[in-house]
Amino acid sequence: MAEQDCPICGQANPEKSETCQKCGANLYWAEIEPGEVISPLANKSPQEQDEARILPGIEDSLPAVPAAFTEPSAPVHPYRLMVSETQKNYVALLEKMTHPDQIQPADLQAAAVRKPRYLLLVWGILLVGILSFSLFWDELQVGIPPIPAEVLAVNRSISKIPAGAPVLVAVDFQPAYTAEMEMASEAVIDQLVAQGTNLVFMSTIPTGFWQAEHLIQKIKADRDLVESAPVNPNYYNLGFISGGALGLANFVNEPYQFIEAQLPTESSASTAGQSASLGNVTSINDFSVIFVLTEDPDTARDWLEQVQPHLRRTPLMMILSAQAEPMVRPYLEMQPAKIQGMLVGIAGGVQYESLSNQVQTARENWTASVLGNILGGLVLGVALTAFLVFQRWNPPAAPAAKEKKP
Amino acid sequence: MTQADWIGAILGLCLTLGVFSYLLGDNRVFRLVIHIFIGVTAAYVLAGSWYSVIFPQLVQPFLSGQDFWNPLALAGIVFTVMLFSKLFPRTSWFGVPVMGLLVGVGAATAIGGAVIGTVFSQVAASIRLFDFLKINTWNAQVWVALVDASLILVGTLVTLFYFQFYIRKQPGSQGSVTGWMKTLRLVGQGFIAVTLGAIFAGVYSAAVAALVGRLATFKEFFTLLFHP
Amino acid sequence: MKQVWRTIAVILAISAGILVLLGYFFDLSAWGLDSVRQVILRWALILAAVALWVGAGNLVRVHWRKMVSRQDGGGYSLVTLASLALTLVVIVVSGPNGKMSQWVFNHVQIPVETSLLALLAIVLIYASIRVMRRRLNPFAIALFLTVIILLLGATNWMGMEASKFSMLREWILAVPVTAGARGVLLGIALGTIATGVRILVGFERPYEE
Amino acid sequence: MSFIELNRVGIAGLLFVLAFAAGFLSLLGSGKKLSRDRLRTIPAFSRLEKALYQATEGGKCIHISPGRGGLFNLPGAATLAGLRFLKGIYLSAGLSDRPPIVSSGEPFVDILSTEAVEEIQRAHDARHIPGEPASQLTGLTPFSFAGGALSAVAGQDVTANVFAGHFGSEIGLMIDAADPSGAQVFASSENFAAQAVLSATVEDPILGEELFSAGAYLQGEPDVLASMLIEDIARWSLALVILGGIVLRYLGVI
Repeated sequence: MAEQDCPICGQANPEKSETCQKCGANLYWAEIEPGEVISPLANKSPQEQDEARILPGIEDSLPAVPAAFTEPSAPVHPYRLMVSETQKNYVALLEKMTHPDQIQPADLQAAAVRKPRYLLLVWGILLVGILSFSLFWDELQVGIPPIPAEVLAVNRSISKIPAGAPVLVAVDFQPAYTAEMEMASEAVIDQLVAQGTNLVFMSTIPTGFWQAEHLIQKIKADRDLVESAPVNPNYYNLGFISGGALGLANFVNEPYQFIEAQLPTESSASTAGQSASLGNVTSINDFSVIFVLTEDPDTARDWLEQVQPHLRRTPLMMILSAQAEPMVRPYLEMQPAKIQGMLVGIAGGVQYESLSNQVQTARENWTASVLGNILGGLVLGVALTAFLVFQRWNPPAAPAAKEKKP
Repeated sequence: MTQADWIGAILGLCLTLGVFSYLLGDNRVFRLVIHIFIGVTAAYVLAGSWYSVIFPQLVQPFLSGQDFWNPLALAGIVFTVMLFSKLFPRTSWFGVPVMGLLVGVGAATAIGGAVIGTVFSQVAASIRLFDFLKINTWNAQVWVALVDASLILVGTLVTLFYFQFYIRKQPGSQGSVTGWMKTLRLVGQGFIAVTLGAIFAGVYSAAVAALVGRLATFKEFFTLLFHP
Repeated sequence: MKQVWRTIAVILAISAGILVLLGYFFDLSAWGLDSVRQVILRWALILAAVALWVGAGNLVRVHWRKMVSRQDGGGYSLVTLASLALTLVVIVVSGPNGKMSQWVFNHVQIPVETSLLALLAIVLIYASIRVMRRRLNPFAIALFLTVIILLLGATNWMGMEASKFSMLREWILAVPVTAGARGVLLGIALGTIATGVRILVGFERPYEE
Repeated sequence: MSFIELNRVGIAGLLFVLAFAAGFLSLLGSGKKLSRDRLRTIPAFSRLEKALYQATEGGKCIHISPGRGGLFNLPGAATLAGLRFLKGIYLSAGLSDRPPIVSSGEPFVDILSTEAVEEIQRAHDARHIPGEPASQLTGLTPFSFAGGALSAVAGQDVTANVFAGHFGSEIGLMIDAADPSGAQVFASSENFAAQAVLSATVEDPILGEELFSAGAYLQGEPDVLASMLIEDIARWSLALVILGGIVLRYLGVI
């Protein structure tokens, strides 16, 4: 006659007995056999079961999405035992967690090891090496790109500005983009300085004040280098307008209020640079031209949404980083155009320098910049081709065929 | 170059090499340079905001007595104190009204900018793409422009539909889109990939320009060093 | 008291928000509300600048605590606090447009920040290759093909006539990029309006304690 | 000024916002049960849920950054969306013995992140290491923010990084810093430069408008689910307006 062991004290009892003869425990629990409980993962393929676990490869680990969050299909409950599979797994895991050396799942172990990155170092040395080589080898020259209409428009507008007329220059780029933005804008600002215009600098970035001073210093230094006629730029540095687009909206409504707040008074140590005659600037339209120097498409859009609608005669020109061009170009090609002239990156600087023939900063670095772009394109092209060919020969394992739901 | 310029150039080059040491892995030199940089930028941001905004527009009107009894300026001072109370957990509750005001104004500028600046201007630009008056001139260039305009219109709409969230669920489908909506989203995804690819090329070009600028500074320094 | 303060915050958020929003659609000077709106916007501008000082206060407090409690990286915190204090002293002593202020900006801020962006040129290509290895679906292929065309089409190579790449580059920027950007922008605008509406109807209150 | 003279764009704008708000409130008030099962699958959110459970079970932690968008305009809306990400993740992973690390790059973002985390810690009795700040402001400019956050991204115990909010191209440095330690990366932004970088360097990028849907996918929150349905309706309405406008232009009406 088959016997059944008491789950509490292990005493052997006759099959039919309800309670244990030794400790009196209810033998009802003994009837359940392990594995008889139907688990929510039962009807899935072994690979799907493994993927559904939190810690793939660990048999007893929890299903990735606990029962409370699974699809609201009919919940599967054990028929007799009131402990669900999930709770049983929790118990098993808690026991394992009290012995940490047993639980070292593969993917958590991987997080502790730091992989050295030789490929990154090799690519860095290659790129820096080629760019340095092209900078030092002056004979290597790449042709100047054809001059687009928007660059010619900038030159036309500047040549019409009378001496002493106020020109607003928004220095809205982060210090990280100093190299690119100064190569793009130096020829334009140098021409404005040479024509004796009143430059009014401002910025919606806190470090904009010192960025504008750096740009002016660079123009003076480059003029001294080429021993051309030294010119003392007549400029006024308003500094930082806070609040981004809000600040612009406020500046457009009352430019004179912001300018007065920045005027040098006896007691103030405000950011007044050299003073320029700004008495006649009461509205945004009193500026002859507005230049916006920025690398951020959002900043360019702030100027187009907050300032451009208020302009009547004053042209709005943008000198952009290469990363902002795709988002701002549509505003140039709109009918009617919201921007009247545009320079983009070092290419824009090179194009403008070929018109004004004064500054050559962008031209000196143009070849290296083009080589850097082409090298990046080639490396990506080779990598893409290699991985496509590799994928063609070793197609990723097709996912297991879906079992038909009962 | 003056002596200060020489010292500055050498300091700049050392800091540049410190940043590029990141290629060897996250190391102490790189962290040291970054932490110097964080302190210096914070100082310039504080100085820029003080000299350009806080002093001329908040402090100076009070010192000169001009705004001493102006209730609106006084409210500005109270809000400033409320904002500083956010610095400490114990007094943080005192700053809740000013954060409420700023979040409300922020939400309004977001909606206003989105409706007028983006939705209306982009919809108007999409409509204005088609200049039918010129069509009867049978000029080849006009037809090319019309084909381009149609491509832009289709691209705009399929990109917009790519982001459709609610779908008519097929039994047994794991939330994947099926039928004509799937084709629409695939084309939309193509346009998004081309757009983001173009911007990524611009980001890389800007980064290469910065690298060229740094290397040009190296060249200038060594040229002056060996050929004064 | 805190509950009253919270109610004031909700009222301020909704009323100021609606007033500023109406200013986008109508000229409020007819109802005399334009000046109130201008005052609210000026408060927001000044508080945006004041917030930079609150942020710096948080920065200093985090680094001070790390330094004092000798946590991992406490030495670096000392470096940050020292460079912050030293730079502030230089700017205050020599004045914002003084030589020393500009010297530190020219020889510390610009070199480090430009180098970090230059580092990005190297890191972006490496990270892109890593993604190609792990996931090469149609989206990634279209994206990288566009990047390759635009980088190779940056100009005519070695004086050659404008290469086919640069004509293709101009068309890509003019048509598919304009379409894709417009579609994504409209989607973001809808998400922005939804987020803003939840704030203005008082359903979402991130400012509450 | 009579009502009619008010400019037409203003009226259209106000009607658009009012329609949006009315749709949202009526949907919420109607008690209609919206469930996230009717949403299309976004692979990144499914992978993010798994990463949250793995971190919680493995005693590791998550690094979240709501960015540097401030409060105003589109970047401000991205900040509010980033805070929904933060709440959704903190509710799931905040109960583990290593609470998530939160970093930000703008003072208002830092203040609102601190309040969101402290509110969850109080409401759900989540674990809080005394003296440890709820959120850290790592830098006041974009690249100093990225530089300061690198140590959190590459942290020893960090198995997943979530960047959700307004970023610029500096997000490329933060994404790359997660590579050596093998940590997973989930990224989303409304800024196009950041979207371009994260779509080329992250396996499952969360693009454009999907940034604003975190509350629905992670927590199934009814207000976000309702907003998303209204967005879908507005999407088709805009398409009809564009097509209708072109037809009217063809007929010479506009």
